[in-house]
Parts: sequence; structure tokens; C-alpha cells
Amino acid sequence: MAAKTAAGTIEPKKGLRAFISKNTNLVTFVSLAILLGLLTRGRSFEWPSVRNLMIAESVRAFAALGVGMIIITRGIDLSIGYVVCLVASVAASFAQTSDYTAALYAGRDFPLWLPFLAGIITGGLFGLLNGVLVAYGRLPAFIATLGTMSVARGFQLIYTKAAVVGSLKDSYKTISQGSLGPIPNLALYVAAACVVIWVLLRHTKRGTNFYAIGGNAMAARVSGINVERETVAVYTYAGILYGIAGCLLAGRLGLANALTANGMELDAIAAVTVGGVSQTGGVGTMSGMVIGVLTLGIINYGMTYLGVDSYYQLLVKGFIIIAAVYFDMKKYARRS
Amino acid sequence: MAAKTAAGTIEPKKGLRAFISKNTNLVTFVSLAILLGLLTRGRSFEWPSVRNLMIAESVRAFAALGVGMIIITRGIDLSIGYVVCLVASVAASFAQTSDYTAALYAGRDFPLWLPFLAGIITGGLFGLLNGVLVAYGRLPAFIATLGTMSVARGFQLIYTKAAVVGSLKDSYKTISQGSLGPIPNLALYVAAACVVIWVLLRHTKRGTNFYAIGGNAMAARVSGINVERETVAVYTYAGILYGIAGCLLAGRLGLANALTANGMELDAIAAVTVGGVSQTGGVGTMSGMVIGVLTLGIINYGMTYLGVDSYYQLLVKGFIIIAAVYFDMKKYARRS
Amino acid sequence: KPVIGALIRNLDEQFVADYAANLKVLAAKAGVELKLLDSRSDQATQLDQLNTLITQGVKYFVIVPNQTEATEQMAKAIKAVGGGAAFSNIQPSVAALKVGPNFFLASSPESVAGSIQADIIDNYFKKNPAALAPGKTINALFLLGQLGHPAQKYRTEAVKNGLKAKGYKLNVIAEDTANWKPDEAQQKMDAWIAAYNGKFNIVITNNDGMALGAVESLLTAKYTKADAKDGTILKVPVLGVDATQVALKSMAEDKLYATVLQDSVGQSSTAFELALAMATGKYKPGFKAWGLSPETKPGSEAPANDAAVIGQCYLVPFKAVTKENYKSFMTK
Amino acid sequence: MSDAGLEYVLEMVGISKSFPGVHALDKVTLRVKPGMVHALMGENGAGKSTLMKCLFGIYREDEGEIILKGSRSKFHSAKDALEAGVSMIHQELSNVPERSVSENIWLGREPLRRIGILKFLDHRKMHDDTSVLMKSLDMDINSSERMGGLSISKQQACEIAKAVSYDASVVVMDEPSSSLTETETAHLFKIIRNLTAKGVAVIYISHKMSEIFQIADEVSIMRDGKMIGTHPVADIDEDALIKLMVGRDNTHRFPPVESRIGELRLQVKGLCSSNPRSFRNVNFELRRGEILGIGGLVGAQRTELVVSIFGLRQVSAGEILVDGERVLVRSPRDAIAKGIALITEDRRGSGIFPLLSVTINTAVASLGSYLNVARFLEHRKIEAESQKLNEALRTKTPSMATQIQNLSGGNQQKVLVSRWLMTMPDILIMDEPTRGIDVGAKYEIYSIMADLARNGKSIIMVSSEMPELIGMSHRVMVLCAGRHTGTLEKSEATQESIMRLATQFE
Ligand SMILES: Nc1ncnc2c1ncn2[C@@H]1O[C@H](COP(=O)(O)OP(=O)(O)OP(=O)(O)O)[C@@H](O)[C@H]1O
Ligand SMILES: Nc1ncnc2c1ncn2[C@@H]1O[C@H](COP(=O)(O)OP(=O)(O)OP(=O)(O)O)[C@@H](O)[C@H]1O
Ligand SMILES: [Mg+2]
Ligand SMILES: [Mg+2]
Repeated sequence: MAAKTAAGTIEPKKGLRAFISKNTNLVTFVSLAILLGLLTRGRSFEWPSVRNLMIAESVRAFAALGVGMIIITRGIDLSIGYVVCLVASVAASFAQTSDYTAALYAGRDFPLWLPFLAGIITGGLFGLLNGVLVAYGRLPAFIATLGTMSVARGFQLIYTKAAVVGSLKDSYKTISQGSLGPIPNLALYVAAACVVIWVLLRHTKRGTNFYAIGGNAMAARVSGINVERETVAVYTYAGILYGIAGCLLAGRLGLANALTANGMELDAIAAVTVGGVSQTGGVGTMSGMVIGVLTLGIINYGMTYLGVDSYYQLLVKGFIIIAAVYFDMKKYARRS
Repeated sequence: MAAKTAAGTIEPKKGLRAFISKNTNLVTFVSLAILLGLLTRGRSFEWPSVRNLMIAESVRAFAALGVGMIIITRGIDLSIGYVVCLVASVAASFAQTSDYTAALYAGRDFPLWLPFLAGIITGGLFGLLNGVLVAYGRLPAFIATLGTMSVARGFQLIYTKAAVVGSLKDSYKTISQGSLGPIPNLALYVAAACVVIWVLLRHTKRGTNFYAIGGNAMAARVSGINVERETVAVYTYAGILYGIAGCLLAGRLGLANALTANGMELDAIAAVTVGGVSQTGGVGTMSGMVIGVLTLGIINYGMTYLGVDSYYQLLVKGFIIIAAVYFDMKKYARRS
Repeated sequence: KPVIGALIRNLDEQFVADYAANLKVLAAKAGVELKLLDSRSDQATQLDQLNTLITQGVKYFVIVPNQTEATEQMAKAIKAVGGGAAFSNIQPSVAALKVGPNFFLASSPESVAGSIQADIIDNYFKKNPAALAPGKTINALFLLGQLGHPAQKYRTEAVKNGLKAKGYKLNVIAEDTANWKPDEAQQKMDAWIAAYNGKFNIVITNNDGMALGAVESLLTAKYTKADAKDGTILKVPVLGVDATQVALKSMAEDKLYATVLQDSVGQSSTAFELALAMATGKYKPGFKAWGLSPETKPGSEAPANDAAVIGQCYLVPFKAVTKENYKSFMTK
Repeated sequence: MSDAGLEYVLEMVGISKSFPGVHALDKVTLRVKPGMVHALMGENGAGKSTLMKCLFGIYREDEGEIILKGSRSKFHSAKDALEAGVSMIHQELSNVPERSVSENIWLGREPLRRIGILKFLDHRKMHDDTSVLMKSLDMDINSSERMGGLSISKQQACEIAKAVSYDASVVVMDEPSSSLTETETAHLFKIIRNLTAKGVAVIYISHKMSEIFQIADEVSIMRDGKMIGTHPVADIDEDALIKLMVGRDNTHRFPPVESRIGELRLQVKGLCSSNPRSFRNVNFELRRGEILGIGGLVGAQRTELVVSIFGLRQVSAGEILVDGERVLVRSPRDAIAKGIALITEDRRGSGIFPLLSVTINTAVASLGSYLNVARFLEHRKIEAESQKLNEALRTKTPSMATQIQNLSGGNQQKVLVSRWLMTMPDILIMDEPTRGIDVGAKYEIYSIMADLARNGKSIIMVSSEMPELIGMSHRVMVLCAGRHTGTLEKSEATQESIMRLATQFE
């Protein structure tokens, strides 16, 4: 240890209190879960409820993992909702049943991998565009992605002519809707994505580069990091995650339309922020992001489950987001 | 900005080129205006067109001035749209004709100042809340205002029970819809607000403090600036501007409902960014904000005038925002 | 060449998009220059667009307004340049029609969609009385559109009132907005199935998108029965509005129970023919548009409830889309 | 200004302050007399800045009291401190880059003009006052210039001017000279003497020994958060002072550099900056085992030169050869690939990653060498290696996982040195490497330089500290206003000869 334990240092706090103050996100989530459990007399802990929560949040989880990484590099992405919407529409258009006369490619039957390929490429391309604008165009991420959001929306409407892209093949829907034993497929995909993101952030050079860029882009450049390339990479990865999200969402709904996933960017950003990913860059973990998604998920799910009046849901949600982030921030307060 | 002369000494560039590179925003606006003028064979320069543009952008201008100041202090505000919506609903509820049976306060006739007072107080209180959360709660502005956005929306729905607040008194509507000679009242209000904001930013201590906080909050703090108080001030001022925007919007539409002003935050933020207010804080002028609003205005207006297909409008708008900010950024590129 | 302005509420909505598409077809056929603008659900934008078109000299309009309450103001602005307009989808106010004889209702009031849903539900329970809860009680789940949206408000009110008028006891088990979105509807439905399993006997939604989201959720939760004798393989019927092609497909598969057609072709044709007649000076009171004559007797719902403007009201019928007739609405 | 009759203008008694994991101050007492320069010395992380931040209201002390001009004072913010007559130059530059010089100087106390009941800024007075202030301090800085456009040293000069302009009775200077050259430091001392002549007390923090003996009247020494003692400067010599600071004998200022100068490693030929104001036509070469010092006045474009060699800025002409082979360096990546490393001058701006751990801060530039076959990071090796390097430099940190922002300035600098040592560069460029580093650690850094040279590595050291240039370099290359005015062999390099070349303006 380089630490001079002599006069200057104190032993780090141990035990429960230290754990709580280090894991506010987890504590928030667990408290909300217990609260909901009490309010529903334990029914929210039953498997069908847990399963629903997992299914409901899985698509958002992909978006959150993507934007979470972007925020770690000190960026932001407002285009998520419409990119996911466009991807879902593209994917759906290649997965419509061939006997559906109103299909975009009526009478054509495409192989099952095509919707995924098309969707992921679409998402990836939008991510790439965002990344290039931010990295090489030097646009603030907020404004670059606001622009691409508008572009994605335009493409979606032009592609679908505002019509619903529906009647998807059962084989396609099963990919999203199926289960492996009691565990929904979607949850498995999320788990796989989490492992990949965890390895990326924790165990690869690129992941460390993301933190470095978010922490101090100039210093990252001086340290030999290709800041532009890594920035393009993070937006592209995120785009690919949105692509997967869009494909799975289309399969889950059995359709896609212009309203699909609208506003998902705010949900995803709120979720990762609640999960402790800091908007000042350089801070955040995969587990935090997932906890954030689950926290917002349990708020939504709980309020729906309890039948809270929809007008009041908005109030409650607003206050809980504020409170959750407030407690999370407290742990940094002393340092500034 | 510096050219090399024979002896190796430097003189700042003079004349048109220097002007252009210093005033990219203005150049963008003027180019778009000329382009539109050519496309419409000069008709867009006629007074009725100019008047339409002024009316169309006036409410947004208030929102932009507010969020522009916030961005100068390195904040952001996502609550604008729903706060303006709530304000418009509150103001409208006090300006309904007394014989309208479906009015919120049916049969009651309130004095004409009450809607304004109520609206501006509502806006100001939300601004105050945002400011307190950011300054004392140390929440990232993005997430704090995302929370209050949800809260404002909840209040609006609870207050109006999701009904349209319509049938406003003519005396109230005239305040927004009237003209002074050929000049619409709304434009006069915007002009007055611009003067106030200009004085505030250029000629008062508080304005300087906003720039300092955005430029380097630590430096501001050690120079004896009460960063928290000033932060609360800027959000509150913005809230008051949103309040005015909401009151005028209700008068202009003759109604308010849950959809009024939705999404205005993105328009306003895009406008001031196009106008050269930097998201990295500490940079921006009143005139820039107004030019930004007019630039986006002329894009919208021009596309409407030319009858561009609505789906393609989204594409065009996205690309123009990106391009405008890209050119504006170039002038900073050398510094970094 | 006559010019007609079309101010359209929101082209993201399929009904409105279909309406606009038909307008374009009609305009091309009639040799009319159509200036079609989309206000993206923002009334302020729609006012700006109206001003712009008036500035360009356009006098006659087909309008899908954002709000009833805004129609009078728009009518007045059009009246000021001596023009006229036909309003579709969202009804104009009585005051708007009173602005002048050149202002028309060419619509199927939103509330009719709700009433038709009530009729369909009534039919269903008549055929399957066993599905009712004791005491002629309907235990309903409601998925609503974006709160404050006129279609959300009127459709919901009308179906509730319609059921009560038919003597049912309506018990709202849960009611929440899904903002017209299938994905939100699916999530709400997932939670409700867990929370109210077996406690509801119908799912009523404000549009097909949400209805399909609910259907998908019920299917995933295996909330199904072996047969489709009552018209659906789901344990409870799900109702939508719009009759989109996907919804019809779902009905063909015995999933969605029924929907309501808001006739985009009928409404747009009626409105267009009125505007065209005005623009070409062929309009006279009593004019027949799309084969429809104006109403003569005041009905129950504004604005067609006011004798002074009844001659300006063209009511395009809504249609119940059920097992019996859905095939006729499918594109070939 | 002088409060006659009081022996001490400022007394800080029994101040304690702890941060998570660290007791930064432990019952520290400091008494400062009016009209005197009171030096505060101590190793990196001893708690000097923390003590001053408690005085200035930036930190709230856990216990203890502050007595200013005889009365107990509690400062809740910088504003309170400034109003009570304490001003401070902060260790880290703290200005608003996008605003003008005069706006920065009067920030928080702008002159106002009353119109009716409203108060507006008096732009003219602000401008005039700045000019007067600059003139009185003999500084050549245009008041309407954008602060961020000035060189670091001019920015520092503005900070000095600002601190002086408060007419405070206690002026705290936390390493004010760390980005100044000797001439500018001399100028600073003139300013300080003027202040003390008016009865102002100056608390002066520095790691430069010679300065203490030039300017200070009294010196207090801190170690590990404790006050060791206060002595009149006249009663103490350098060695004794160092001993008090580091708690052990340290007789040598510089380690012997015993290296064998080998073949050519780096050649720079006719290098010109793409910025016309910067360096032009610079030629030099660097051999294996050699330490090349680069001297000059501030603004001599030394930083620009090394930064350009490292690929951070464009050059318009000239070429760079590494091991006789022409290389194209367009970005730091290219430079690192060619075995070049650069420790930049601006620690906060382009050095540290404040929120990341000491380990990552150390390893970030060499992650590529710590990948296993699957291209995953070898955390264990990375941790071991960064810890080893930091231990060698005696970096003081609660743990390797601590965020680097919680380290004292000097310790942050040590981490940066470790970062570049970890890349095992052939050519190590160090721009002001010992800025803000305490004497003990300086010696450690010098030793490492000597070691590297002995192992055949080459080093370029840009420094504004003459003793260091002379003590460590084999040759000293001198720049003046972007021109290479001469290179001195070790035997020729003296303060005077360097100064002569550094002031050889055209
Ligand atoms: N905000 C903070 N949070 C946690 N620890 C801190 C903080 N600020 C300082 N410290 C710790 O307090 C101790 C004293 O730091 P300080 O900055 O006062 O040292 P210093 O004497 O000024 O050193 P230097 O000469 O390097 O500037 C160090 O161990 C440092 O790590
Ligand atoms: N306008 C500017 N934009 C960006 N960086 C700048 C600017 N002006 C100066 N710098 C940087 O500030 C640092 C110090 O500036 P200064 O003019 O003192 O450089 P220098 O003359 O190269 O340095 P030295 O004092 O080491 O000889 C350098 O890294 C320089 O590149
Ligand atoms: Mg210090
Ligand atoms: Mg330098």
C-alpha cells in the first residue's frame, strides 16, 4: 500500500453503514421493493409479478445500458426513443406474415435473421452518425442527438407512412415472448447484454478509455487515447443496443408504429442517473444502470399494480426520481 | 483570426471575413432568410409574412431567453414545456368567461390581472423549485428538471382534470392577439423582455455572476459569489419568463390543455444553442438567443410557406440544426 | 386552379395520416392545388400555419383541429379574408359554425366511437350473459389515450355513459393512460393481469394500438380459453377504435374482439368536396357532399344540436367493426 | 491597514479537519504577525492548502478557532473571508476563461453605478481601475483580453493582481510562483514587499527553498497534518528546514547523474509551429542517456515546442527523427507508439482524471501493455505495477482506489510522473515536472530521472527553475520568444549564461 497509514489516515468505515452509504442506489431499490411488497401484502414478490417487472423493463434496460455508457463518456443521447422506434419499424417490416395484405413488403417472406440484421444495422448507423457528429463535428451531444432524433423520426414516418407495421410472424414474436422454463427470454437477453457490458467496462481497455474520456477528455488525449475513435465507438455500441432493443420491442408488441418507444430516452437517462451514473462523466457501473432501470420499473409497475390515479402517478414519479438522485448525490456532497 | 504579415507580427483580421467568423449565428440566419426570400420570390420579406414569423416565435422567445440564461450558468431545463402548459392552464382558468358553464370557476369573474399574477407565480415557483434542487440539492440540472417536468405535468392534469380550459374572455385574448399599429403586441412584449434580459446580462452584477458560474463555478465561489443563491435566481427568473410565456400563449390560443406547449423545451434549447449559447457554460448573449429563435423560426416558417412535406420537414430541420451548430462550433475549434 | 389549404392535426396518427392521404388523392383527381400542413398536435403551430396560408392568399380550408375550443378563432381569421372551412375529426364549436355559413362540420364526433363501443359491449353481454358479473355488472379495465387529448376524453366518456344508459353497473377495476402507445399498454396490462387476475371481464381501450398491446399481453400471460365461441380466444373481449389493418388481422385471428371504424375516407371526402365547392363557387345551402346531405334536425351533441347551424353539419357515420363485417374493411 | 497594538493579525488555534479517510489537519495552530511574510512549508499533502482553505471559508474546520485582528471569526464562505480582509491566491488557477481580464479581477465586487434605485455595472470604471491596478503592479496585461487566451503565467499574474487589489490585511498565496519564472517571481517579491511595507501580512506557501530565504520573515512547518513549529527565517538554514519538513536528513539537492551518453535518439530539424506567434526553426538533438534541459522565460514557447513534438499541435515545417528514422507525429498516440512520453504542465487541465482512482490514473496510458491473450485487462498486474511506481515516488494516498482529486496537488503530480514511467518511454519529456512538488519528492523524481538516464533513456526537461536545470541537465537549450538562442553544455550553464540567452530578443 502506498498509503502512509501513519498519522494521516483513518481506516475506511466498515459494516452496514458504510455499505448503505456506498450503495444508495441499491438501498433505494430494495426499500421501494419492500414498500411495494408491504402495500401488496407480498403479492408483488410472487413470481408472476417479478416476471412482469423483468419483461417490462427489459427493452428499456438495453437502451439504458447504451445511454449509460454514453453518459460515462460525458455525452448524452436524446435520439434513443425515435431510433428505437425506427428500428422497431424496420425490423417489423421484414417480419410481417406474408399473407398480410397491408404489409410493407406484402407477399414477401424474409428469413428470420433479416429483421434483426436490418434493425441492428439501422441502430448502429444512427449511433455512428451521433458519434461522428459529436467526435469529429464537435457538436454538443445534446444538440447533435436532438438533430438525429428529428432525422430518425422523419425516416420512420417516411418509411411507414405513419401506418402500423403489424401482423408479425409468430416465429419472430416468440424470440421476444418466449420463455426458458420460468424465465422470460427477454430477461435472458438482458442478462447476456449485462455480462457483455460488464466485461467491456471493467475488463477491456476500451471500457477504461470511456471512463477516462468522461473524466477528462484532454488528459485522455494526452494519454494517447484516440478520443474521437472511442467516442464514435461508444455511440455506435449504444446504437447497436438500441437496435437490439427495437427488434425485441417489435417482437414483444407484435407491431411497431410511430408512437412506439416515444420518450424512452428520458426514461433511460433517468434510470441510469438514478442508478448512479453521473452526468459529469467518468462515473457509473453496469450494475448501477440495471438497478436504476429496476428502480424506475418498480415505481411504474408498483403504481400500476396499486392502481394509483394516473394524474398522481406523474407527481409521485417526479418526486421519487428527485429523491433517489438526491440521496445518491449526498455521498459526493462532502467532497466538493 | 490572426493573419501573418511579412515581419511575422500579427494583426487581427478586419472587415467582412472577421465579422462573418465572429457572427456565424447571424450569418446563418441571414443566409436562410435570403434563401427563403429567393424561393418565395421576395414574398417572405413582405410585412404580413414578417409579422407572422414574429407572432409565431414570440412565445418561444420567452422560453428561450429563460433557458438561455440557465444554459449560460451551465444548467439545463427540461421542465419548460410542461411548466408553460401548467401556467397556461392556470392563467386560462382565471380568464374564462363567466357565463361558460364548463369553466373551472364557473360563474366567477376575475379581474384581468389575476390570470397573469397566478400564471407568473406558478412559473416562478417551479423555477424556484428547480433552482433549489440544483443549487442546494446538488442534483444534476438534467435530472432535477426531468423530475419537476413530471410534477408539473401531474399538477396540470389534476388541476384541469385533463379537460380543455377554453372560452377565454376577449379582453384577455386581446392582450396577446392585439396589435399596436402594424406591430403585434406579442412582438412588443418580446422586445421589452429582450431589453430587460440584455440589461441584466450586460449591465448588472447578477448577470456577470451568471457568466462566472457557468464559466468556472469554483472561481466564482472563491471570488465571493454566492453560487447557490445566484443559481436559484437564474432558475427563478427563467420560471417567471415561462410564466409570462404561458399567460400569453393561453391568450393567443384562447385556451389551454394538456397538450399545450408540449416539447417546447427542446425547441427552446435548440434555438439558443443555434444562437451560440454554449452548453459548456459561460458563453451566450441575448441577441444570440433571439437570433437562434428566429433561425429556427424561419426554418419552420419557410418550410410551412413552401409546403414541404411534413415528414421531410423533420429531416430537414434535424439537418439544419446540426449544420448551424456545427458552423458555430468551428470558431471555438482552434481554442481547445 | 383552385387552392385549398389543409391544416392537419398530427400526421403521426394513422387516422389523420389516412385522412391526409385521401385528401391528396382527391386533390390530384380534381386538379386542385392542395397545401397540406401538419401541426404536430400543437394548436399554436396550427394557428401559425393558418396565418401563413392566409398570407399566401389561401381562402378555403379543410381542417382537422387540435381542439374544439380553437375552432372559433380559426374560423374568424378565415372569415376575415372571406373564405370558408370544413372541420373534420375533432368537432368545431357551435360558435365556430356561427361565424358564417361557410363553416362546416364534416365529421363523426368522437363520442360516437364511444357509443358504438357501448353497443358492441351490450351485444356481447347479451350473447354471453354468463360473462357478466352478478348484478349486471361490468368489471372493466380502461386503457386511455394521452390525457387531455379530445379523442381520449370523448371516447371514454361516451362508452361509460352508454353502458350506464343501457342499464349496466360499470365497475372500473383499473383505468390508466397508455398515451396511445402499444408498448405502454402492454406494460400496464401485464401489471393488471397480475393484480386483478379473474376480476375483470372486459378491456376497453381508446385506440387499436393500445388494444393490440393489451391483446399481446393477454396472450403472453396465457389468459386464453380453448375455443372462440364468443368471438375471441381471450378470456375477456378487448375493444379498440380505428379499424387499422393490423387490428382487422387480429380480429381475423380471433384475438381482438371488435373495433370501431372512424371513416377517414368519408370524412376527408366530405370535407374536401365542401371546400372545393366553396372554392369554385358551387356551394349552395343544402349541398350534397360525398353523397351526404346536411342534417336537418338538431341532434344531441354539439355542434349538430343547434338549429341555427344544423344546415352546416354533415355527419359521417362511424361504423362498428365486428365479426360479421370486418372482412369488408380489409385491403385486398 | 495595520492594526497597531496587535501582535498577531491572524491566529488560527487548534484547527482540525478530516476528510473521509484522512485527518488532513490535526490541532494546527498558526499565528501571523502583521507586515511580515510568513512562509508555510511542508511536504505534499501536509495540509497547507487545507489549512488555508479553512481560513478562507472554503472548508469548515471540524474544531478550532480563527481570530482575525483580535476578534473571533467564523467564515462560512469565501465572501465572508474577503469582506473580513483575507484574500487568497489559490493553488489551482481559478479564473473564468471566457471572460475578460477586468471582469475576472472585479468578479464578485464589480463597481456599480446607481441610476435611480437600480444599480448597474460601471464598465468604464472597471476597465480604468484594472489599467491603474496593472500599472501600479507594473504588469503588462490588457484589461479587455479574454482570460483564457492568456498564457498560464499571465493568468497567474492576474490572480496575483486580483488578490492584491482586495486591500486585505492578510493575503494568502498558495504556491503563487509555481507557474512563474524567476524574473516574474522577482517581480512578485517586489509586490509582496510593497504589501508588507503597508502592514499587510502575507502567508506564503512554496516548495522552492530559495524563495523562502529571499522573502520570508518567519516560517512554519507542517508535517502529516500537524504543525511542527514556527521559526524566524534568520535562525534557520536550508538543511535544517528540509529536515524539519521531511523528518529526516537530506543533504543532497540533486542526485548524481552518471550516465553514458550514447547514440542519437531524437533529432528535431527546422521545426516551425503552425501558430505564427510561436516557435520557429528549432533544431536540436537528443542522445541516449542524456538529459536535455530547456530553459527560457515564461512565454518562450517551450511548452508549445514539446507539445508539438508530442503531436498535440500542428507544425507547419520541419521534421522529427527518432533513432534516425523520420516519424510523423500527428497525435499523442503516434508519439507514444514511438516511445515518447510527455508530462504536461497543466496538471488539472490535461493531466489528472479527477474522479478516477489513483490506479487508473497511473495506468491509463499503458493499458495496452497489460492485456492478456483474450485482450482483457490484467487488473492484478496493473494494480501491482501502479502501486510499485507510486510507492517509489512516495505518493501519499489513503489507498490506491482513492479518487485522485482527493490527493494534494503535489501527490497528484507524482501520480502523473508514475503514469508516464509506467509506459517505459525511451524519450521522456517533462514540462515543469517538479511544479508544486515538495523537496523530498523532488529528490525522488530527480533520482528517477538519473536512473532512467543511466539505463539509456533520454529525457527532455522543460523547467523554469534554474537550479534544477543546471543541476540535472547534461545540456541546456534556451529559447527566447520562440527562437532557439543557444545551447549550453553542463560546464557552461550558469544562471547568468542561461539568462543571457533567454533575453536575447530580436
Ligand atoms: N476534498 C478533499 N477530500 C478528501 N481529502 C482531501 C481533500 N482535500 C485534501 N485532502 C487530503 O488532505 C491532505 C492535505 O492536503 P493539502 O491539499 O492541504 O496538502 P498540501 O499541504 O497543500 O500539499 P501540496 O503541497 O501538495 O499542495 C492530503 O492528504 C489530501 O489527500
Ligand atoms: N490561446 C490559447 N489557447 C490554448 N492554449 C494556449 C493558448 N495560449 C497559451 N496556451 C497554452 O498555455 C500554455 C502556456 O502558455 P505560454 O505562452 O506560457 O506557453 P509557452 O511559451 O510555450 O510556455 P513556456 O512558458 O513553458 O515557455 C501552453 O501550453 C500554451 O500552449
Ligand atoms: Mg497545496
Ligand atoms: Mg510552459
